[in-house]
Amino acid sequence: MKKLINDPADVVKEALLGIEAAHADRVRVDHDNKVIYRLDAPRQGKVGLISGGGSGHEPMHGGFVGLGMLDAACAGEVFTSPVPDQMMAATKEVDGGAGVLHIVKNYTGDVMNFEMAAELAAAEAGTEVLAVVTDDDVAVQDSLYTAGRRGVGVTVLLEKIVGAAAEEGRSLQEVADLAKRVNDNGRSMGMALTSCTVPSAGKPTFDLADDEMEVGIGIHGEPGRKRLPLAPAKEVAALLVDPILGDLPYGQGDSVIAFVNGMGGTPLIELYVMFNEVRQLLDKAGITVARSLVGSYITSLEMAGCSVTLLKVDDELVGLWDAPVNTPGLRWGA
Amino acid sequence: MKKLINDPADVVKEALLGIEAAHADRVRVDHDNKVIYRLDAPRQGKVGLISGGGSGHEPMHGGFVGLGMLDAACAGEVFTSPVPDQMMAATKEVDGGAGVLHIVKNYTGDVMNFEMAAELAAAEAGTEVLAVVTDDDVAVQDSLYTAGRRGVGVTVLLEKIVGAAAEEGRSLQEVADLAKRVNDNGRSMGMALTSCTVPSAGKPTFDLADDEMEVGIGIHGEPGRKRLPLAPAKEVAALLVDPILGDLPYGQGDSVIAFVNGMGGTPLIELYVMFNEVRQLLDKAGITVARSLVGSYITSLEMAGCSVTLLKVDDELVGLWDAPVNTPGLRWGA
Amino acid sequence: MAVDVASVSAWLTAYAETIADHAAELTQLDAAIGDADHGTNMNRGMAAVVAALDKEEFASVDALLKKAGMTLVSTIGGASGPLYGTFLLRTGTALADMAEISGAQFGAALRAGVEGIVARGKAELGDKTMYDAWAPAVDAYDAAIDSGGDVTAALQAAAEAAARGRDETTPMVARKGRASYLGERSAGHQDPGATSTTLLLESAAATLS
Amino acid sequence: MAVDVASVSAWLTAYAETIADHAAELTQLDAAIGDADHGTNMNRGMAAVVAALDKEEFASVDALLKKAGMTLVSTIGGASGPLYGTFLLRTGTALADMAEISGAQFGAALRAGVEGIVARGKAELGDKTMYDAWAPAVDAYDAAIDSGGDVTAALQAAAEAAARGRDETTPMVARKGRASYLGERSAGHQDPGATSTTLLLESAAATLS
Ligand SMILES: Nc1ncnc2c1ncn2[C@@H]1O[C@H](COP(=O)(O)OP(=O)(O)O)[C@@H](O)[C@H]1O
Ligand SMILES: Nc1ncnc2c1ncn2[C@@H]1O[C@H](COP(=O)(O)OP(=O)(O)O)[C@@H](O)[C@H]1O
Ligand SMILES: [Mg+2]
Ligand SMILES: [Mg+2]
Ligand SMILES: [Mg+2]
Ligand SMILES: [Mg+2]
Repeated sequence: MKKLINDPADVVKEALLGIEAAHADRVRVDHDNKVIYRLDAPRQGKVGLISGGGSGHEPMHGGFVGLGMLDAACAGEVFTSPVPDQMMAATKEVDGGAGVLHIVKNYTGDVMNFEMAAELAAAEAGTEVLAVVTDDDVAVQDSLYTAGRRGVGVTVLLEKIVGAAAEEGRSLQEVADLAKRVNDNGRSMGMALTSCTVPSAGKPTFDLADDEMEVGIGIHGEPGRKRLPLAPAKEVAALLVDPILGDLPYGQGDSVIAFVNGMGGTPLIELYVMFNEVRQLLDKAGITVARSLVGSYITSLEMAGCSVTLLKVDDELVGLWDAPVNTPGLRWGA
Repeated sequence: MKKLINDPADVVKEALLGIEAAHADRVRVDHDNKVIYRLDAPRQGKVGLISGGGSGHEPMHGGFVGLGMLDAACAGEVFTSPVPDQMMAATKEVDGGAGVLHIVKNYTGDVMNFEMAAELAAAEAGTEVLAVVTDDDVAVQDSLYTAGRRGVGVTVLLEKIVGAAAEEGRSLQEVADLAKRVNDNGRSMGMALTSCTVPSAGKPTFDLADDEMEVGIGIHGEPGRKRLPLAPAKEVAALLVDPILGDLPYGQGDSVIAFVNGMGGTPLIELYVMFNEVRQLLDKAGITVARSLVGSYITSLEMAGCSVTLLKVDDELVGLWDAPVNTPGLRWGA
Repeated sequence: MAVDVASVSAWLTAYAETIADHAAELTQLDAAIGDADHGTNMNRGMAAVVAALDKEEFASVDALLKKAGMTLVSTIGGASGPLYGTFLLRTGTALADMAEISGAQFGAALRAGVEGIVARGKAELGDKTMYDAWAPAVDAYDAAIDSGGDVTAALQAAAEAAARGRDETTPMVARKGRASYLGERSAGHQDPGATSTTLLLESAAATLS
Repeated sequence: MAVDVASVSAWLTAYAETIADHAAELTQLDAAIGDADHGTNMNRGMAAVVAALDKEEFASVDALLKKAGMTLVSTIGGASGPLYGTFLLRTGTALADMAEISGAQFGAALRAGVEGIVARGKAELGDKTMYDAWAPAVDAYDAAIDSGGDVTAALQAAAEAAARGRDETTPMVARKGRASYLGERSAGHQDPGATSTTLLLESAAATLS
């Protein structure tokens, strides 16, 4: 295992110290609860936005705390959802009287822990809590009889858009409805060239030969849906974009935010090569790229690979996307 | 070789297409000359800032084109400095009457090609050109009898600070003097956990055993100054920070911009762990972190590893650092 | 028979040791069809339980189990935190205010705990989860008690049934939890949660009587 | 003897082929003490030279060499682009306006080219660069001409001297170019530029007469 870390058990703790030191102008960290707060939380009258999940996906979620995005992010152990105590603490802390929205990625652990926290927070503090569960990964079959689809790239776009709506002063119900609408209009799919290594496990989660790739992976080093021979970027783009386009479906005349995301170990130059391919596929399908995002925003430790997320947008969503945001991971207009 | 690319010979061309597609709101690309321009270049009366170098270091330099930073970036082949034709074209294009500054990293190839371009541009178009050569890498011995030190992390900070000064309307000579001052006050050092693979070479530039690291590497996959057993982040931080501190030297009471940079294959969570260590070392040395930058800004393809850059700053430099910048790779206040 | 504070405490302590011994194996199972953290998760949680038990004297089994359950909820996270946490909380709640705990009562409490797992996780038999070990285990326990067995015998039967249930998860295609993302590719791998459940019941059989 | 448009064109075309054959080897040498692109660089440049020569008829050797030099400058980049480009440009300039080119004149032109390399790169003998192959090569050329040899013999001598110079770079500690960053670790590796220089002179000996 080759990582810039000390004791594997201390990775999350030490990364939080680093985040606090690097971004003290915008966030503060509750190290006991492992929660990253917006410096000026709670904001009176503003709906509080909380997300969280296992660590190892940086900048998500802690890097998205700040003006126009999250009020707090709960950091779990690497790839392990945080515990209810963290979400409860965060919920109470960011409640500015307008209620709190939990943004939860659809993983059994995340959903259950957030549920327990919401139950406890409502009982204890009387805070009004709504939740949105993101489930945009088309690599997973959507079914009532399973855990359903994973929440992946759409979560980033959703946190930005819903963050802008909360900043505008919309009500909890409005913000929650908007969150659901964003999730419903977004789809993602990812692939890996290499596995990641969970620090405490010490070895790669899966083994891939030099001429193989995993298609349909998630963001926790879960093996993907299928193993295929290594392919050029053009084919990889089609393997990711085609299932997305067919799923919502997206079609001629649609406008999207196109998001090409790196998994952590893939450099930007490759993401731009991929974006060029994705854009050509969208052109061919008659889909307009209203806005784009290219970079490593929802990662899986040092995994090499990428994911593609498309979010169908209208003027309202584009306006919210363009609104000022000032977080360590995403910043413009402020 | 596991990369998200098509033909290795097309990587730079296709990445430029991706950059243009992703950032058409801020930059345009001359694909024949492989130059990325600020959308509104030339700016009349503003000193034009040009940089460039081999590709594979993204977001540097193309990602730093835009308001408050560069006017143009010339993209060479992977790890190969661009050719004079590119710099000449860029020099003529961004000249708004106030002259042009070439920001050159100290590599034999970069220096010679920029020199030829400046000679030719001066002869052909009469454009006034000054150059600054960055050479901040303390891993390399500073000597009159060698090629000298490499230009690495300081280049990023310099492009930002000098970009702000040019945006203010300072003269070519003032901007060049400032650039020299920034370079003189900055030092860097880097290390690698893994090699990178040049696409056209197809295999790793060097081999590292699972329990080894290279200390004192550059940004082109050049082997480092020494190979050491893999060490915890705390020791790695000391290996990088100590030679930097001793070199300028930096001391008690100094204020710095502290920059922990990822080499391309290292995820953000590890960079934050490193930043936590670096900050502690600076605390111990009585050095104040005035501003910080943590992320992968000057990379070496998919190399895993990091570099540390310290830039001694006064109020003027901090003010220029804080000034608005709007580029694909670095953005705030705009 | 004595399902009492001392023996339940011994049970959880023994389980913590077993988990520490099997952590790498559980993580390896989770790597194959999940995210390579189940051993680390359980180990972190059970170490916290042991620390909590060391710090406090418990007046009753239910107080002890609730404390242990809350500790798991607060320290594990992931899927196993709420599931094992809820299991212990519900088991404890079912044993509230009992001066002595009979074999049948303990069985009813275990069943209440397992119902808590189902309430939280909505797993059904055959979904390839820890429930595939728990369901046959509580049935076997009750059957052993019904046919006159004591707690030790019943827990022995439960552990054996859990082990069979665990083994049966191998060919299953997962429908719940992280393994479900793999679809057909999840078949051929033993479920990590069913494995840790079997260890929990084996520890129980070895310590409770 | 005829150092003329046809033979110089044949020289550069033969060199392009040699470079294509040795590209991987040159890149491998560059990987050890540089950035793994010297073969790719030279190959890209020489392919462009061949394409440029195919497109145009040249009236004189100097026009051809200048075109080839400009093409290298415009297509290689890195250290080798300006160095090899300058070499050909200066060699061409030195041959300007010559109806016939004698062996001695060609030698003087080569020396002017090498002086261009030094003017650009400031390398000295022993710096572990291509100059360590060039310097003995032009000396050997002149010596062969002085002792009555023809162009072929002189180029043969130059190529042999370059090969010896190339071999001598192996133990050297680099003081110029990218290899200098390695300090003592650069010793024990043959310089890629000295290697491509030797190939250039070997191609010359095989094609010019
Ligand atoms: N819905 C569910 N119901 C019951 N058990 C479940 C459910 N989802 C997951 N599990 C169990 O949890 C185990 C995984 O636990 P763990 O790896 O600690 O959490 P995570 O999946 O969040 O990483 C699985 O092996 C399975 O037995
Ligand atoms: N200052 C110099 N003078 C002469 N030759 C040099 C100098 N610097 C580098 N070289 C030559 O250039 C070769 C490297 O060329 P190349 O790999 O194409 O460029 P780069 O070093 O820019 O990647 C070296 O092997 C060396 O022979
Ligand atoms: Mg997990
Ligand atoms: Mg190079
Ligand atoms: Mg797991
Ligand atoms: Mg090279």
